[in-house]
Amino acid sequence: MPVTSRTQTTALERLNTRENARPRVAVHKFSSCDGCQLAFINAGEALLELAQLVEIVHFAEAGPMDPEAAVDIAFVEGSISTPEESERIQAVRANSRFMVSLGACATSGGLQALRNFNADGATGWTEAVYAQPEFINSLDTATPVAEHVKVDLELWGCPVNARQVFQAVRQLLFGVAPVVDKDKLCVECKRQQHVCVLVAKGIPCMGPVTHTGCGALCPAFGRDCYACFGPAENPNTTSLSRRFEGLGLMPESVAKRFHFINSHAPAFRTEWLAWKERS
Amino acid sequence: MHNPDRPVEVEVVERVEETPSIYTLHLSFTDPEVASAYRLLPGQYNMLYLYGVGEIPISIVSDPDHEGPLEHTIRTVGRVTAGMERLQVGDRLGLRGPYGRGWPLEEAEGRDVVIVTGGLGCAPVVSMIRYVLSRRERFGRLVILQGVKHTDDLIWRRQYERWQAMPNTQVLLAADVGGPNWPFSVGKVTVLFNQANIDPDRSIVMLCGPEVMMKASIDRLLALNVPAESMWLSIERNMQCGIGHCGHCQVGPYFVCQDGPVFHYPALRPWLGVTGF
Amino acid sequence: MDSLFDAIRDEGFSRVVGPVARDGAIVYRDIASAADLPRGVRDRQAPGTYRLESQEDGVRAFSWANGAQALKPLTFAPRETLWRCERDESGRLAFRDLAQEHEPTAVIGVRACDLAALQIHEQHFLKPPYPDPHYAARRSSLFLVAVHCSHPADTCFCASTGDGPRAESGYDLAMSELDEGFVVTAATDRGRAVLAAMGLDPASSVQQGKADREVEAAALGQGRSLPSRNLKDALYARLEHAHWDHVGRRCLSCGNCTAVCPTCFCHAEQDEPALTGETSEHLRQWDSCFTAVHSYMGHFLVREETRLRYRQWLTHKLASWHEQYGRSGCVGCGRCIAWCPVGIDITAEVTALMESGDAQS
Amino acid sequence: MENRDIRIEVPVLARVEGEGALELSASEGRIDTLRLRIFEPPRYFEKFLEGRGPQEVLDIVARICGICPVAYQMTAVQALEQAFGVQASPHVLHLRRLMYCGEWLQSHALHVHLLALPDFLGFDNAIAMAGKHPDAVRRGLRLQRLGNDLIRLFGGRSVHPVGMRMGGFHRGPDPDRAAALLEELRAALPDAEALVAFTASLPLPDDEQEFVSVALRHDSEYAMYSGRIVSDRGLDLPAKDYLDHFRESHVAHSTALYAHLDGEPYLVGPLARLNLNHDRLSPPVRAALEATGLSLPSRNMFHSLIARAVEIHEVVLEAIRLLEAYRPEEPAHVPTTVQAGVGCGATEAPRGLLWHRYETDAAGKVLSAQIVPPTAQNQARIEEDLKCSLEAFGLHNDDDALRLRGETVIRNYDPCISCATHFLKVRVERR
Ligand SMILES: Cc1cc2nc3c(=O)[nH]c(=O)nc-3n(C[C@H](O)[C@H](O)[C@H](O)COP(=O)(O)OP(=O)(O)OC[C@H]3O[C@@H](n4cnc5c(N)ncnc54)[C@H](O)[C@@H]3O)c2cc1C
Ligand code: SF4
Ligand code: SF4
Ligand code: SF4
Repeated sequence: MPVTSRTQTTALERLNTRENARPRVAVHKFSSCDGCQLAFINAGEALLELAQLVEIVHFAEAGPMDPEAAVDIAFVEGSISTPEESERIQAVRANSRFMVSLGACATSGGLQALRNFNADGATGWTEAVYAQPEFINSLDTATPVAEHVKVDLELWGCPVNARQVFQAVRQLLFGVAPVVDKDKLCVECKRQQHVCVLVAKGIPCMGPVTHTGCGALCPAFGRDCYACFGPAENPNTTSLSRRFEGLGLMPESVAKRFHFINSHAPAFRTEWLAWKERS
Repeated sequence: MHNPDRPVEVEVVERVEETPSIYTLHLSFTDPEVASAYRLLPGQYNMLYLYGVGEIPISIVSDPDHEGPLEHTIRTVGRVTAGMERLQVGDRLGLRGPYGRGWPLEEAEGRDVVIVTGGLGCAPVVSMIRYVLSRRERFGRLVILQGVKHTDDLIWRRQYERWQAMPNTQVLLAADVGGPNWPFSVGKVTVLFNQANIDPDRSIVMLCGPEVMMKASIDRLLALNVPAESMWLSIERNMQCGIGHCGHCQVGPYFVCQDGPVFHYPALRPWLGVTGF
Repeated sequence: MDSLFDAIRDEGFSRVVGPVARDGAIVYRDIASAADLPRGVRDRQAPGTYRLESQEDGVRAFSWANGAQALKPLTFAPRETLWRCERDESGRLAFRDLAQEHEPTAVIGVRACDLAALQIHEQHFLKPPYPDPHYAARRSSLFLVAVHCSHPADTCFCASTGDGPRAESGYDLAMSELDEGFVVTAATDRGRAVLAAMGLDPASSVQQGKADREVEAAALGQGRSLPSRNLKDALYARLEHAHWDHVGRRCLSCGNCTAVCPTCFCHAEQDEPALTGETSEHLRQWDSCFTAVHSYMGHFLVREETRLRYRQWLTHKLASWHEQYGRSGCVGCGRCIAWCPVGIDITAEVTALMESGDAQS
Repeated sequence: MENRDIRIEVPVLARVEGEGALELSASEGRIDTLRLRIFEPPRYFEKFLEGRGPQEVLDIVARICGICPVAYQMTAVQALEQAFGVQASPHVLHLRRLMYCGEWLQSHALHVHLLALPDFLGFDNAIAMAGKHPDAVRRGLRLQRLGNDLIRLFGGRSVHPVGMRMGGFHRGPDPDRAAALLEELRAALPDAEALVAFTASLPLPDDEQEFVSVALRHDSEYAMYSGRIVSDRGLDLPAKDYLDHFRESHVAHSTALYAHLDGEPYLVGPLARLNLNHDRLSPPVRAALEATGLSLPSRNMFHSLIARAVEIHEVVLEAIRLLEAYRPEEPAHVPTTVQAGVGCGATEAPRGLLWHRYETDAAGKVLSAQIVPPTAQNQARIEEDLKCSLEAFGLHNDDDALRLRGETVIRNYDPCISCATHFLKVRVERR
């Protein structure tokens, strides 16, 4: 049994050595659609309860503003896609004891990471979208926070699930690491007793390789999961792709299934590249 | 129908820091009726519940006849154990148990007891050691072989020294990595068998620790002509319920939570060391 | 048929659950009358696919084999609270049971394989010394109306496991569906009470004979099978067989097979504290030997690789189950074959494992 | 005082969705230059859409903005159906309007209570305000939740709902849940009614300005999902002719594009809609509005707050009406086909007119996409407004007061900066 080295403190231990009982919390935004922060803003009464339990020192969209404050827990939404952001994330990290990446953008680069590995590069796109590309200051890639600084907890999803976020907050308030369920979506889909759309309709559902957490929403609506929660543990993307091909998908369409909201996540990226070759 | 999943409340009455990552909690029932009905056997475990966080299996190191709080020695490895580490005297936990099969007390009676353990594997055998020592006349020789990774892993050093001083008792220690203050052997626990005073016909062997270590020790013991039938071992598996329902702890046909954690070696032999079981 | 609904309700079973055709499959839902039943609906099942077909002139309501699940969610809930803990300001903990009352429910259209699986679950959840009160309460709220299988799917192989297609025991009422109506038999007192209340004409021996022949034909028509012998030793001898790798490459480890299997019982426990921290619910939910956490042991997974997870599942089902419960853990319903997204077929895998003798890869 | 050099910096504007900054330099009590800088990082959505099929488009465009994903999906579905020659059934249109009511309700309730109200009641933010005005905050949260629940009915979650598809919905609302929500909406009606009078009673600044209002106008309804693009200066166009009059340009200080109507700034959003369509409000809402004494059209931008309250009242009533008429047995979508074509969609997002244009190939894949969000359309108008408002407010005021007023003005537009782009750093240089 390996011994936990006591000389190196974990983020959780740093969190647990905070002085005051009411931890200070910040919500930071990087390149994103703001959808993940809404997990807090849409929480209604729970948001007011949270405001009692913690001191929300920075949360621009909800009001409190103090981006440079030192905090116990920092939630980070969004990916890093500009030079300014790549500097700011360093500052946020330096000011936080425990850092949580909130959502697909922050954990895997999100939808805007589709620009990564694109032949034209972001520059080409800037030229296409903006009349005066020289005004745009953007990085070639949109990357996950963990590629820039150490992240203590990753919450997947586009958007994250509010229930999951509040459970994580509660566990951190107890001073313990939150449970992150990395099972496949199918496990939850079946608990909810939805009829499998892949088996009963032949629709290319991404559930068998996708991280659970959303509550199996897509199958509940009779449609395919499109993997907005990213890859699950031990995803057999190869076998699933072959099944998609058997359902009649062209290689290009198989590739696109992986080249979507979490395209930068290694398991999906590899599968995308393999099928892109073939298309 | 009684709800066997529901814990009862216990209070931390003492907390001992054994090493920086190992601590012992002394827990006493807040309901005296529950306390007086509680019976345990060496080698059994409890499910301890940290409020709002989770439940984990932890061996009981107390002697079955010992009145008063139940002792649990815990190593911090993950979320629940890290949370429990911060408990203080007066804090409350949930407890269910005791569960599982303990050490074979009847078979051991009158024989030499050889204890082979590694890592924190000692927790489940400590109650057995204490059991033998407080009923010294009912057993033959007591041989304790303990291997650890690092020299500072060895908890209860004083306790070991005390045991060593007991009559008819041999204590042998080995660490993977030695150090300046380490007067004992260096290497795996198996290096100790040469020095151990084991009579293959009189001994009953109880093993506990990482499975590779137990397997290697068993091979040595077999080579020393200790019959397979004289060997017993305690193993660990993920456990969610402790009462044979959740299915996590299965090893081949066994539910470790109820059929174990202590197994007769011949019963476990086909599964020991098979990757995936 | 509607007289059955009335009689059941009069017996105190206010809720009736039965098969309906929904989202392209037979699913069990609350139903109000015989009109909700899937009349004229057939199922076509194959590895990894399930389709319903409607027959315009079909008169039968049970001319299909099964859907993804039937009784299991009713007795072993996919998610339920085992107890709640309340913490007061001084940190004292109070553990509370939740009410265990379930509305008396009649289930119509239970299959022989479901009943066999139910018996296995009763063995598992109600075994001493810790019978599970949650399971017991759900189980005892049920009134079971079986329908003998006359239209097995291509994936069915209950005849070879000895669990169907005729429902042999464990039901209150059992029915054979004929074009002209039902032949009903009762096996319990409350079943007999319902039967009497329905005021049916006695079945003619011709009808009875027709019903029997249909079930016999159903058994003979099954194309799949598992070897009838106890596979324990044969499988144990093949733990290192190369075929496990072969399955491991196809298997998604998604857990669909265990979720639809009526005998799988693995579950995980978890705490869900309220945000205020004043109470916490202790839940259990379906887990699967195909998840990583199932075998999580702090610093390692006992079954990291997919092939090991599949091997655990198959050897538990068909080998160690014999040692645990004196029979195989498979009742031949074929659900795991149809509902596996990539169509892995337990009968084919077993055949492949057995074909190459006892050779260890 | 007037001639000192001053710099006001608001690093990020609070209580708006997105990031931006305001820079202004003033001399002699007059503003020389004023620049609203939007530095929301470019996310290249229009490029991501190329090569994608219709369902992918709906799942992608939602993610332009977490606050109004439904608006993006509605506009895209409209445009694509046009390109494919698909005609949605009346039932589907009924459901779309119902879902859209949910988004207006949640977005407006959030803006009125959590984002704007603190400005008028003198608080830094709603969390701080909750202590003093718990009822107002709770009312806001209740209404917002109802809006979100309405979206969930159609899409499982309120942010990036999953239920929309070409031709309608993957599945219609579950009848039991629809019935339960109907009850809750009925119960919330008094809240919604009272809101109009409440906002009208707030001490809103008096600040008349000249501006052009642009909105969709529908024959019979208060325009939301469909209508012609009209202005109070006589403009009247179908969505497909939008580019004939509206032009987007790009300026150095902002990643958002600026849209102009025939070269002029213009206003979209609740006040523009109310100015143009108040005759289409349902009678109870019109009555509540009349009771406030507000005369329309209004030229006071601060009346946007009242306009949002009016629209909340309207959509709650509308949602009740639509839910009462819901027929679960009707198919939730019509059959669809794909073809090569061009389609334009225009709908009223909570923040105003949203316009999409797609060109598709024969397989229904997008060849090119163009999206003009409301905030891009309002941006020129915001700058113009700020200039007028701050001068009218008086540049002698101290920096904090100026900054607060500037922010209040901007927040009034409820700019969604992730769409166009987040706001605000105010930098005032007085010379
Ligand atoms: C019969 C038995 C007796 C034990 N006795 C002791 C003891 O006396 N002292 C001691 O320190 N430890 C003992 N353990 C190991 C202890 O249960 C684990 O270290 C503990 O569960 C880790 O929990 P965690 O939440 O801190 O770890 P995490 O790594 O966060 O694990 C998460 C969850 O996985 C499960 N889990 C993880 N590791 C194990 C494991 N090794 N065994 C079983 N479940 C696990 C638990 O449900 C745990 O809560 C025993 C285990 C068993 C099976
Ligand atoms: S992860 Fe999705 S919901 Fe969250 S901010 Fe990014 S795009 Fe929005
Ligand atoms: S619908 Fe998708 S998520 Fe659900 S079981 Fe089927 S493949 Fe898995
Ligand atoms: S193993 Fe497969 S066929 Fe057998 S009972 Fe389970 S689901 Fe049915």
